[in-house]
Amino acid sequence: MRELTFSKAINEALETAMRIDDSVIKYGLGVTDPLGVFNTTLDLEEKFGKDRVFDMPTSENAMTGVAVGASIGGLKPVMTHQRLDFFLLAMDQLVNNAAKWNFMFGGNSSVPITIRLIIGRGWGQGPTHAQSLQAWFAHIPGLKVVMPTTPQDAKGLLLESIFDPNPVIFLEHRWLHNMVGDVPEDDDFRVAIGKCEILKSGNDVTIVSMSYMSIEAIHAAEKLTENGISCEIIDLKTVSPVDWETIYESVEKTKRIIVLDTSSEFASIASDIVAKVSTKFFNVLKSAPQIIALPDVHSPTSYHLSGNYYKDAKDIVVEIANMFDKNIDVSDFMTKEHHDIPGDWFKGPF
Amino acid sequence: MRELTFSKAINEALETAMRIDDSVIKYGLGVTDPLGVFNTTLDLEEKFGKDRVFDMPTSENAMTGVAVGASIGGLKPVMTHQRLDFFLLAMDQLVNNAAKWNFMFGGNSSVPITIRLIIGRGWGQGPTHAQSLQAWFAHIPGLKVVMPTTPQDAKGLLLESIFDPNPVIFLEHRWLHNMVGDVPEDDDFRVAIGKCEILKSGNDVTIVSMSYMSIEAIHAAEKLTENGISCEIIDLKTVSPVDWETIYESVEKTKRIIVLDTSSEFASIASDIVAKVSTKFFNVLKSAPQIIALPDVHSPTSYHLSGNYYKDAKDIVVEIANMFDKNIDVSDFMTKEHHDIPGDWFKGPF
Amino acid sequence: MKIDKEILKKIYLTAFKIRKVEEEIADRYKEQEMRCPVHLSIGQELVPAVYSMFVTENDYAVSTHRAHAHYLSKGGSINKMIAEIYGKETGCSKGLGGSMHLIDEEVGFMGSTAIVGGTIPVGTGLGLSIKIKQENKISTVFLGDGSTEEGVFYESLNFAAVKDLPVLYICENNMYSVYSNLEVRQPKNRKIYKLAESIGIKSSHANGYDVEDCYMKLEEAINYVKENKKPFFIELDTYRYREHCGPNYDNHIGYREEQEYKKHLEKDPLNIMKEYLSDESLDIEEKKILEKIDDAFTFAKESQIPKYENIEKYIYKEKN
Amino acid sequence: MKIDKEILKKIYLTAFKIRKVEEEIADRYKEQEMRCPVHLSIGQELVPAVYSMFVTENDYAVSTHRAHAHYLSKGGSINKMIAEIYGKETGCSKGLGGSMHLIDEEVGFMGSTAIVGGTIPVGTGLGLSIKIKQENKISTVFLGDGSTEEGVFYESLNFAAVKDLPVLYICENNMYSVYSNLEVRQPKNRKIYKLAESIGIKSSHANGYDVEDCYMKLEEAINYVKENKKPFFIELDTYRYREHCGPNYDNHIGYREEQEYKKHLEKDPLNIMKEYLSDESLDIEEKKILEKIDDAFTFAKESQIPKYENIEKYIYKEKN
Ligand SMILES: Cc1ncc(C[n+]2csc(CCOP(=O)(O)OP(=O)(O)O)c2C)c(N)n1
Ligand SMILES: Cc1ncc(C[n+]2csc(CCOP(=O)(O)OP(=O)(O)O)c2C)c(N)n1
Ligand SMILES: [Mg+2]
Ligand SMILES: [Mg+2]
Repeated sequence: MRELTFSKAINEALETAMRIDDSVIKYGLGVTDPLGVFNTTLDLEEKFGKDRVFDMPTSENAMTGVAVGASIGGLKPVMTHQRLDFFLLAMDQLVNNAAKWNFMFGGNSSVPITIRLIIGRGWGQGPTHAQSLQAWFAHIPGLKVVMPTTPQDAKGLLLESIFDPNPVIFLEHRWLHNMVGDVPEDDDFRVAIGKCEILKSGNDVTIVSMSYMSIEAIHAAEKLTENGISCEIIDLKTVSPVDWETIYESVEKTKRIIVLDTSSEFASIASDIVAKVSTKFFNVLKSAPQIIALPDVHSPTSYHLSGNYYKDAKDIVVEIANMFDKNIDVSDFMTKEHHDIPGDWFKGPF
Repeated sequence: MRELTFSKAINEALETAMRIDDSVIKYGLGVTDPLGVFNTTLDLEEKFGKDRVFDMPTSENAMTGVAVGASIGGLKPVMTHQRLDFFLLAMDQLVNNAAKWNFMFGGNSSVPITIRLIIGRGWGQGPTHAQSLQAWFAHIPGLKVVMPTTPQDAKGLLLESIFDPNPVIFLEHRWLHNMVGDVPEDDDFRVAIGKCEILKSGNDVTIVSMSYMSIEAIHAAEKLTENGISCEIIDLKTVSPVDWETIYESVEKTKRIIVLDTSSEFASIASDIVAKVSTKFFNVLKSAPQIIALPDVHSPTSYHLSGNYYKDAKDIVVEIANMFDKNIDVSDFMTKEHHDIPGDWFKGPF
Repeated sequence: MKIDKEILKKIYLTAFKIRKVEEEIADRYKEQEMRCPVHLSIGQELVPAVYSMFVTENDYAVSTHRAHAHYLSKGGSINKMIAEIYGKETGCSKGLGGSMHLIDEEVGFMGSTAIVGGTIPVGTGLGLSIKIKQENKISTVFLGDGSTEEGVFYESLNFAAVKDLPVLYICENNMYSVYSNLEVRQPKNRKIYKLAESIGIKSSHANGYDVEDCYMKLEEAINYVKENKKPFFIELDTYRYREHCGPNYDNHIGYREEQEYKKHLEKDPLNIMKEYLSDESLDIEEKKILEKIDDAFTFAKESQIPKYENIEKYIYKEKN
Repeated sequence: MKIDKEILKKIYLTAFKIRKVEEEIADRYKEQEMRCPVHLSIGQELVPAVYSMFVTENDYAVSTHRAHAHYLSKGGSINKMIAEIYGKETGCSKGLGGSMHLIDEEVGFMGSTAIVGGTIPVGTGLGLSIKIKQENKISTVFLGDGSTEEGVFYESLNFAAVKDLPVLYICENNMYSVYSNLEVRQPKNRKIYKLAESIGIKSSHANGYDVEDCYMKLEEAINYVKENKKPFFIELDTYRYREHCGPNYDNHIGYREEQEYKKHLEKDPLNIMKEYLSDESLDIEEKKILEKIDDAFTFAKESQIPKYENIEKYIYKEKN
């Protein structure tokens, strides 16, 4: 094992994929530029040439259709968009083509493409640079939707996504790019799509979480442990298809659930998980299931507004304490100088 | 009161809106053609002229942005798309502009547009002509999403949508167009957005439903009444924002809930309603909440497959009977010659 | 006539096959067993018939909602197409797609879809794969005049031009998008092929009712793509005889003049070719084709229906 | 010089105002109180400054992520803009939008947004409203070279041409989209204004660093739209001195040559105009402007912060 940042882990996955399989290609705005999409695409053009690694016109919809075509022609395209919001231009090609292709042609042809989308947050990203639309993608049959939290999963899941015969939406939370974590030495290390992971076992309550919110969950669980509440944290990793078995087993044990989501709440992944658990474990649950997600409001730009908009470890502690009719003081828990950056490395503007 | 078809009710709403307000304009593919979008736009061009009623290039995204621009310039555009699936091309303008406009400019400017989308079903509409994406629209803050069931609501809600200062997605289920129902004589008759309606009161279970599924719910409720189960049917009418109060009151009374949805289940409106009710009425519910929606699979084209894919009154009866540990025989309940048409009036192909 | 009679005969017979398949669909549609929308190409057979002379199964093609003719001209199986329209397990898309979603990868027909403009970038991406894999083939995108109004058309051509992709865009201009005439959708006097040229792609125009013009210009276009490994755009004027979608005529409903239809019918390329060939051996060949068509309908009707239990397995392709 | 000195002075002072506002933002950005992305127009001031001579508050304009200059040239309030960047309640968008989402409807600045190409159809739709309401104004869409790669650009121009809408498209071609040079995005030797012309819109081209050329061509363009009530597209070559987003220079990071930057700096229109005018009274005017800018920053810093409790009320506009 060695320590890598999340960005570097992604860069390694891309490098490995392109090296072991000539059919992997990589394109997107900024892929060949000096910043290399937050360092994730650095050196790829040099190593694999301009044919396989390239910048593109600002034409999100056609370039998604181009990926579909290239993939049925035998390539494995990996696209990137610097913000999920920009990819709204490509919903037609994503849904009407990529997601439906294998189905509508009766399994005769599938679309092995990977689309990396970055979810923005902080430093005034505001309404057009911070959307978190995993619920949209997960609502569409035929897409796989992956949201890694750790550098290890970022690498292993990206490799698995690239070599999956189906279209995969790979969602990177901007606040994870500089997080550091252990990553196996193994060059072509894979993490299975469709499996979640128990980040921490516990007995009293199941926290189901995803992406950056799992980091907040870890902090919250520590505080809760100090206060005698033992949390089991399930990091979803794949939000479609969901690994229901692992969630159900945990709920069966803890009999309580709270789901954290990086998106706004209405018709979200979180609401679906709560719905499924409520339907199936009606007689098991000891207290009402809970959700912590963003309000059904766009992300406001102002520094003075975003602090209340986003949820963090404190909110989780308070909500879980409530489930146990406890009161835990969080007044000076996890307080940082600026709420709108993940750490000092983030200097804005994006 | 007089009887009108759903289509005619929409046609009347458009006629009224354009007559009482010069700023209302109407455009979309087929709006001026001999079939007038399933008869809903007949005669409008003649009455209000080519400036205000027009066909358009097949440019869904730009034409949505044009509606945004026209609306901030003082018009009230009403667009139509013959299938919701086609509108996937316009998600950028819908979400990044229409839905965010009022918010991102701090309430300085709003976008009073109405977008009519038709949800296809039957006669082999298949994977690209039958999507029901209300969950997508409802997941986006800033949009209102309306799904009328009756001709009366079709007229009253469309008028209300056109004159609402916000962007409204108005979803018409293709199987409702020829349904007949009472519509008030009043020319400018309105139905409030954001209010659901109790189509039938009952005591034992709350059926929350929308659009065409409410028709199936009515049939199911009759059968259930015969079998001693009294259903309360809530027709949502607006799926965003949801009229939670009415739903909550009903659940408080019946202590049981089943939600019907015309879309696939994962991260749907139905799952959100079940999640909210489970969270808030944990101690009230007497049995597990249920959902009847489409499977997380695209709509198959073949006649031999679509019968099982779509859900109907029978499925509702069986599911609700289960809640009460009853067994109701549905073997010859509501059987029709062809499952893939709403009635004899529907001769295909669209 | 600059075209060799043997070649013309082949073209005629391909066009004949397409027309007769389509007419048979139209005739039997009222039996209500083909329960899906169908967009027939009757009147538009010449372009795909000529096209079929210049490509092999090795080349790629993609198409639109109106794809029967393209599928057949590329060598797609009649049996599988008709079975697909009947929603049977033996259909080219196993009944999941219907008339609007055809595929036959064995002959390079890579898919047709029902979203206007939807396959334009897909065919462009196939061109990218050819280029990157350095294959010796071309990719063809069939498209209608209406689809050129979609932004994705423009974006795709721009990309094909930037990257020099071996893609042939064949635009069949039948003057209508559903019931809408070109003039309510595009600026007057703007020629689609000129527009393509100014986006950055070499282009030409031909009369899709004139077999010679069609032949020469398509040959030139395809050779250009093959030799230069660059994109080419060709616009061909054509006409559909029947309604936009469905089996009937619709000249009476008011969006176009009966006269316009009749004018085209007089110049019907199939009649003209047949007359010019005045070859009695054609009758035998025609009969063979008609038998094949008949067999295809029998095959379709007798084929097994798909099982609902299986449809979930088409949602994701399994890893192998 | 064909431009009257008084007019030139106005142009100069508008350009000066824009540059100084931008430079002040750049200088103070490191204080980390403007916590949102900013795309500065330093180097690109001439086009909006000239533009401001031909329109009134009655006309409409929309713009992009790089909108400060357009907002100011249309007469937008400096105070409200700076307050917006500081995320204050007094900002033109009440702090919800930040630098990338500016609006000042009182002066006809109808909104700028951060999605590339996103306002092109919006400005086109404003043109439609002008036409239908038979108003006496024009709508201007400011756009960058990169945005012309979006399908929505093409779709919008097509529609404006079909409907003869009074829209002026001003394309500021600064050769880059973020760090990408035109040539990896668009076919070589294709001129954007020629493309617009072939889509169906009258067009022209000017040197955005040459005040005379800029003045003549913009005047011509705007008069054309006003008189003919038809769309017009003008492409102006320009250059940004600083990084794509943020306050710094970025000539060292490797996507463009320092030399290119210097070449433009030598021809800097502000320096050239100032030299040509050689008018001492300018100093007084400049000082006034600098004071206003200073005041704007004070205003912004001292303004109230917005209340979180209020943000839900911006989700829907209430019926009145
Ligand atoms: C994105 C989208 N918009 C609208 C439609 C409805 N529609 C189906 S076919 C068609 C006409 C397309 O015209 P053209 O491209 O000229 O093809 P033709 O039917 O003439 O062969 C339209 C508008 C659609 N299928 N997809
Ligand atoms: C749809 C979309 N794609 C990508 C981006 C990222 N992006 C922001 S600005 C920009 C460059 C646009 O270039 P241009 O239109 O020439 O404007 P300039 O920045 O040069 O003023 C890009 C690609 C975006 N904001 N929206
Ligand atoms: Mg056509
Ligand atoms: Mg630029």
